[in-house]
Amino acid sequence: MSIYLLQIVNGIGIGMLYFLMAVGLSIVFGLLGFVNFAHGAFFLIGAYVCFQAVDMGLNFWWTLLLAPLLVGAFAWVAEKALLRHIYQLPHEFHIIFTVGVALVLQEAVILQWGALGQNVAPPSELQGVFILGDFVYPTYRLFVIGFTAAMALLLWWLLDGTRLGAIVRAGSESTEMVSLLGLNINRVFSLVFALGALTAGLAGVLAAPIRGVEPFMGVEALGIAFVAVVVGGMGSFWGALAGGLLVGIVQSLMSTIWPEGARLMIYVAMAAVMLLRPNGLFGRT
Amino acid sequence: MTAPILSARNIVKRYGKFTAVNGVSIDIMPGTVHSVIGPNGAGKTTLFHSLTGTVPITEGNILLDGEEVGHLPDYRRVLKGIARSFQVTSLFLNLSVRENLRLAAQGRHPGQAFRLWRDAESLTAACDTAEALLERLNLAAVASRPAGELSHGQQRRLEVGMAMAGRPKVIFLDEPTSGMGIDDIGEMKRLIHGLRNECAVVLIEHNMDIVMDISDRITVMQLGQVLVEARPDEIRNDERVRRAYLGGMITGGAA
Amino acid sequence: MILEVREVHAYYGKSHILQGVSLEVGPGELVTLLGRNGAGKTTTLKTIVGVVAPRGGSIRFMGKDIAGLPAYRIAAGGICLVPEHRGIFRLLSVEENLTMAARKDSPWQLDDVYRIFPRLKERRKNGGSQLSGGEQQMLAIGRALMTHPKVLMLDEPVEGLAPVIVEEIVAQLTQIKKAGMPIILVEQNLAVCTQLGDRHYIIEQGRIVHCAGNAEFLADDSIKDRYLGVNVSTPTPQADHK
Amino acid sequence: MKILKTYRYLLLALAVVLLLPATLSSASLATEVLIFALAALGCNLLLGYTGLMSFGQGIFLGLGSYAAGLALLHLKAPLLAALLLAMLAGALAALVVGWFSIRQRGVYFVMLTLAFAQMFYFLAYTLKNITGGDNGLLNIPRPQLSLLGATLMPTATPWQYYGVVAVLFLIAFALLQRIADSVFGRTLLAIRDNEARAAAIGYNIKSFKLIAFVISGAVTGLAGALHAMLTGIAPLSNIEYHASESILIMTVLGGTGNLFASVLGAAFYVLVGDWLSTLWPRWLMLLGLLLIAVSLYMQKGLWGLGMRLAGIVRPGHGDQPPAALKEGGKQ
Amino acid sequence: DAIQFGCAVPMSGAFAANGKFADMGMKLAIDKYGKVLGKSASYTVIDTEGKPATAIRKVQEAQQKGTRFFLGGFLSSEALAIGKEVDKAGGVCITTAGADELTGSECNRSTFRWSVPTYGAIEQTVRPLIEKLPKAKRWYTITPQYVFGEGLLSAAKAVFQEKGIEHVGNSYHSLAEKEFSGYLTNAIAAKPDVLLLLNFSTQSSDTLRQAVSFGMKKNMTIVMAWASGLEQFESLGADLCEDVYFGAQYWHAIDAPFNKEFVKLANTAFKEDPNYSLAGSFICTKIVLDAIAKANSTDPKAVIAAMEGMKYEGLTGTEEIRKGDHQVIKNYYLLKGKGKSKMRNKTDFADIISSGKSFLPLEKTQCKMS
Ligand SMILES: Nc1ncnc2c1ncn2[C@@H]1O[C@H](COP(=O)(O)OP(=O)(O)OP(=O)(O)O)[C@@H](O)[C@H]1O
Ligand SMILES: Nc1ncnc2c1ncn2[C@@H]1O[C@H](COP(=O)(O)OP(=O)(O)OP(=O)(O)O)[C@@H](O)[C@H]1O
Ligand SMILES: [Mg+2]
Ligand SMILES: [Mg+2]
Repeated sequence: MSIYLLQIVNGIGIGMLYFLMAVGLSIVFGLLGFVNFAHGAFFLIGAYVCFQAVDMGLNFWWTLLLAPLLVGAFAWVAEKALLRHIYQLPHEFHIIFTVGVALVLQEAVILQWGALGQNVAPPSELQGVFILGDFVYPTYRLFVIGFTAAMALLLWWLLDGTRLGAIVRAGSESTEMVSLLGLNINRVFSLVFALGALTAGLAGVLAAPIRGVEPFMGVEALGIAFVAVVVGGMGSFWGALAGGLLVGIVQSLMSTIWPEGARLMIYVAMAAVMLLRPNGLFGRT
Repeated sequence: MTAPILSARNIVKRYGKFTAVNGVSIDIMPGTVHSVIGPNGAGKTTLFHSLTGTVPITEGNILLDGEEVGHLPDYRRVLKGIARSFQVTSLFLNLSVRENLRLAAQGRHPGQAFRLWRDAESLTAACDTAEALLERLNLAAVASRPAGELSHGQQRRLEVGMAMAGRPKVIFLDEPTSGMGIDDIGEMKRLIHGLRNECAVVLIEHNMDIVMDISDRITVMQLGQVLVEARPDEIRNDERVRRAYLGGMITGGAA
Repeated sequence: MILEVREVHAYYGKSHILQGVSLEVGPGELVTLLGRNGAGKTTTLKTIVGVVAPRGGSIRFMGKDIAGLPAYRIAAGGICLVPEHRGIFRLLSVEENLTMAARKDSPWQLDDVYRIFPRLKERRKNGGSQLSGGEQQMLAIGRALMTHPKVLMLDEPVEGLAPVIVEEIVAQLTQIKKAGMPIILVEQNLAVCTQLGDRHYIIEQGRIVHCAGNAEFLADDSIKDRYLGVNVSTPTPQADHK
Repeated sequence: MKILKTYRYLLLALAVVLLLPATLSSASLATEVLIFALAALGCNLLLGYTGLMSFGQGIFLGLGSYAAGLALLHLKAPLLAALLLAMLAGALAALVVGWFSIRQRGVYFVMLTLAFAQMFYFLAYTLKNITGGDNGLLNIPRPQLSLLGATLMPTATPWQYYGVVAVLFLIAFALLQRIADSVFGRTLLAIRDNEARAAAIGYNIKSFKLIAFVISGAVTGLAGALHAMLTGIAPLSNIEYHASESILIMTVLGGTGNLFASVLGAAFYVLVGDWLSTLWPRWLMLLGLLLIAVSLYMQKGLWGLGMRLAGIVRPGHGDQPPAALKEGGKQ
Repeated sequence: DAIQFGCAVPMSGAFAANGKFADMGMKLAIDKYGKVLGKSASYTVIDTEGKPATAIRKVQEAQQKGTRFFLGGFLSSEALAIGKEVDKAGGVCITTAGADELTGSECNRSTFRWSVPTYGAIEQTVRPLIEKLPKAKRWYTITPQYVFGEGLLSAAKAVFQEKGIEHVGNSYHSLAEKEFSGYLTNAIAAKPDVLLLLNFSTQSSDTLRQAVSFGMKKNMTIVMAWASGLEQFESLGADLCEDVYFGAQYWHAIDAPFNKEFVKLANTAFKEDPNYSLAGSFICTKIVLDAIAKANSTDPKAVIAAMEGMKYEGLTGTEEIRKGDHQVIKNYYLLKGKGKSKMRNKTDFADIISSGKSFLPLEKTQCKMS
């Protein structure tokens, strides 16, 4: 198999994780009209909960279930207690607020677990590598691709096929009008925010065995997720998928073609997309 | 025969596959009130958008005073002498009523607005226009209040004032009386009628009292096309128009 | 009484807008609320439904005090407001707009709405942002009906509508009223009001200054003159046709 | 009295300039306050007056640093020339970034500027022959402030340099204040409020936004150049995401109602940040809490807080409750 | 009046952990040796936030308040910047950072460096390994693209050439990179015998972790030329480190008299074995304190003169400060990770395979001290 093909497959593997990170951002971002700079912190917490649980001897599979729920519950509470006061404010306060939350969580992680990174071993069933000719790929990463694909289907159904999805979109335009129709928009907001956080937490758990955990992984993941969302189009589920995959594949291919510029090329690719389709690949015009 | 001040030929506007305006031609004569009526969704507002440049036209030509303006963006058409009000009120809600009007008056000379050193108040022409309009629109009492605090009716008046402030050659008013108090409608009607002396007026209105009373010409639109264009008395008696639009005429409010 | 509003006050910031508004709606009754621009009609409706918080006074809906409840609780309880600006969701298709808050127990289901407003059926897949003003109004009313309201409050529902559509909507409102739905109608169009209304309230400067049955109201031109500024004798300028 | 009113913000800025040396023992800290105040002013012109939330101000700061650094290092340029060059670099970059970004609104705009910030960062990182890459541009000299060969102000000691920065800061502040109060500034406010209407009454929105962007870029470039001379290096961190973020935070912290608020915001951010970092290594947590508090309880920023404390209500700025509404409201 | 030290290290930001240990190291040294010339030394921590500009501004501030002696930075960029700034005001700055310029092209009177330059790091890891693994002929490198990485890479290439090793490929990556699977895919495709990692800190940890997940430990040898020592082993865990080679500036098990003393000191003070950041900060502080005593003055000029050529018993045995470039001449170590089962205690992650001193001759360092 040619190296480029290998890199594309690898890029899909990276990209699916980016997608999972981006999709939550995109829902909260596009549908609630809310810019969540704390999204990376949910990823971070997901990863650290996973680390802590595995460290205490809990099975990874249980962690995969529990950690995202925990992060989601945490976000639910945070939304109810704090966030709801700032939805009505202009963007700048969303950003300032969530940057603040991200800082607090990041520093809290350092207080609790220290600034040094830690390792998380993949579950023993998935520790091997998958070999097909020249193609060597960690089994765990294969699992991540499959698992995130299943999650993608689930999310898509939830957002596009259910009434909840419609209500959320409506709420992003006018909360007052939604209330006037007798719907408790606040509960929907909490739910969606928690859902977004949950996907980020899930991404964190999945990433931990690949990346290990360290307190600044959230910021980095957030940066990439932003690019994926902008490329794909805000608020669009398919956009998050396309954006995540595109970023992953560009990054992976570039590490063969022009490694020192791999990062730069992600942004160049984004600029190119923005030029041709200002609202992103799947953005509303 | 005087030449039309504005002459639009075969205007087509498509939104994606949907054709909202389909080959409309219209001539606006100076010093007249020209109304556009038609059922909801007939494409009246879209026609306005096309003529004033709010949206780019898909096909067609627009001659203003003999000059082609069809390809210009909206802000450039203002300089040529086109001004409009919106069907859905669109104001500077955080700025005072006076400032709203001053900005609108200033817009006729936007080059001045690039002066990084001049005080706005030192450009007195725009300020004077604004003051005069405050009186004329009966908004002097609320001149210093942010426009967002006005009632709907007051906002509608200001909306029309914003178009007037540009001292246009042709003014496009999209349902100026919608949401206005019954008492104000007569006032607005007189105002619009009086505007004729300053510029040509193109009016979209559902209030048939106004339309029938003050229009010189009426264009009836349906399904994106012109159904008829004629004098009010002819329109009133046109069977097609009755069927498509007027019906029993319970609209009309008070008088 | 279905709805009883007693001496309600409301404020925007410090400004005292409603200064003791009282009105009531009985079963199956259509009352109108008339008044000049800025008199407080919209504010009254918003206060009833809880968008503006009432201060002082009481609002009783089917025997329960609802003053101070959040808007969604009041709306879910059956008071449905179709606001001045219609509140169409631009990001949702026509059909999504209709169904998003629909109740299965509502007497008006999707098919009923499409029957009343065939135009909506034609544009069912369109985004809310692509509708004309009239289409939006139809959609707003249709959507309200699908939420199974027990009292319908309409804020200037025929504003900006073509006469034929107005006729249609009036006819439809008559139907709705006949079905026993209590309605509060805010409207500038007197013809519409007198055609539909059982009783009329006139509000001025945040106070109800007059209340009359339909017949009495129709008969008394001086009331209209005094509170609504409808001067029947004012001459209107005639267009000089060349 | 009238003069006092016209120049009240300039006088306040002057007060800050005089107060800093009186209260701080470190000239570097005082200088940094003024430099970041300049950057925040540039950001405020966009956010407060044009409604554009730029997450890319670090681009102009960084480019200003590099431009001045390169001019001073390789061309042995005099101070003023280096500053002008930096402003030009900032303005040009703003023209490019602005031209692309203002085609978008709201969140998209924010994201675009953020992406540009990343792109410029990696560009600077990749072009290490010019920028020094991760090490940054080292050994940047700090010439005296001279014009036509005559020395106007020395810059050798930290306080002398503070003097130069203070003078430049006051000039820039006065100019920006003038611009904000001018017809141009008033038009920006209108565009911020309602773009569709502004276009419909004859304003070319894009040009106004672009000009605001260019002015902002130039001012921020100036700040970058002064910063490079303060520290003697043009580091990669000036063009980083964090620089953009800090500038934005300062601006919002100060408040976007008027320009002077940004000076407060910058002073607060720099001084409190400096102080907190000596208290507790996890001081970023305190900063985070502060940001949360600001967005929850202090949306008018420090300026608004000050106003509320002073009980002063300024007319015509919409931050007072609509009193007297009843009398004016009815006709 | 006290002798003021400034500990300018990142306390917040991505390298906060190193800052914390540096703080501890300086505290230990000052507590133990802080009484000189009848005065007592004290220190303040200066949080550089990992940003050179912030570092400079805060160092300026400290200098304006009278501090003359600095432990300068952990990252190359901030160390360089601090060194320059201290030199301007005529103080003393000693650092453990990686940038060769510190004692090379950007060297100056005030700046001293304890850590071995990239040349020595490669000489003491790549060269002994080539001898140990005669069958390993194909090497692949992964390099961060900045001066430090280039330094390691060019030193490695020189050794490869000399020893007839085939350099089958190199992947550059940026300093912001966290995802190395793409580069590892490249490396696997090149079928090397040895994978040489030339990045450091979290990046090298990430690379190693991902390389292991790609099964690379099974069919090639992995070498990390510039490991950060104990803290890196702790964050990676023994399983990942097993059979991997690491180059290190310091290891707590070094068999040198003063190191034993120091480890004991650290054990009593912190109940843990010292890592590189702690040790580096400790010994740097001690060097300056010793020099002050030797110079019998707190005048930086005199202290610098005393430091130049100073020979002392250090953590790696006898160390000497080379006068010409202010480089400390000391050992660099090659470690080999061992499995969990073989560890005798919780910090016994690796055995020292070899050690030695390799430094470019003065003429080749490009250092021109004014
Ligand atoms: N942005 C758009 N995209 C797609 N279709 C649109 C868009 N704007 C308007 N339309 C469609 O174009 C048609 C004409 O709309 P327009 O607003 O011009 O009608 P109108 O005659 O002004 O009606 P009304 O009297 O109700 O205001 C409508 O069917 C509307 O749905
Ligand atoms: N959001 C607001 N903030 C402050 N004042 C407001 C606000 N909305 C309305 N008002 C004021 O409250 C008063 C009553 O407004 P309201 O909208 O209830 O009038 P209305 O009777 O519905 O008028 P219209 O016929 O014009 O719709 C007006 O004087 C208006 O200026
Ligand atoms: Mg219309
Ligand atoms: Mg109203």
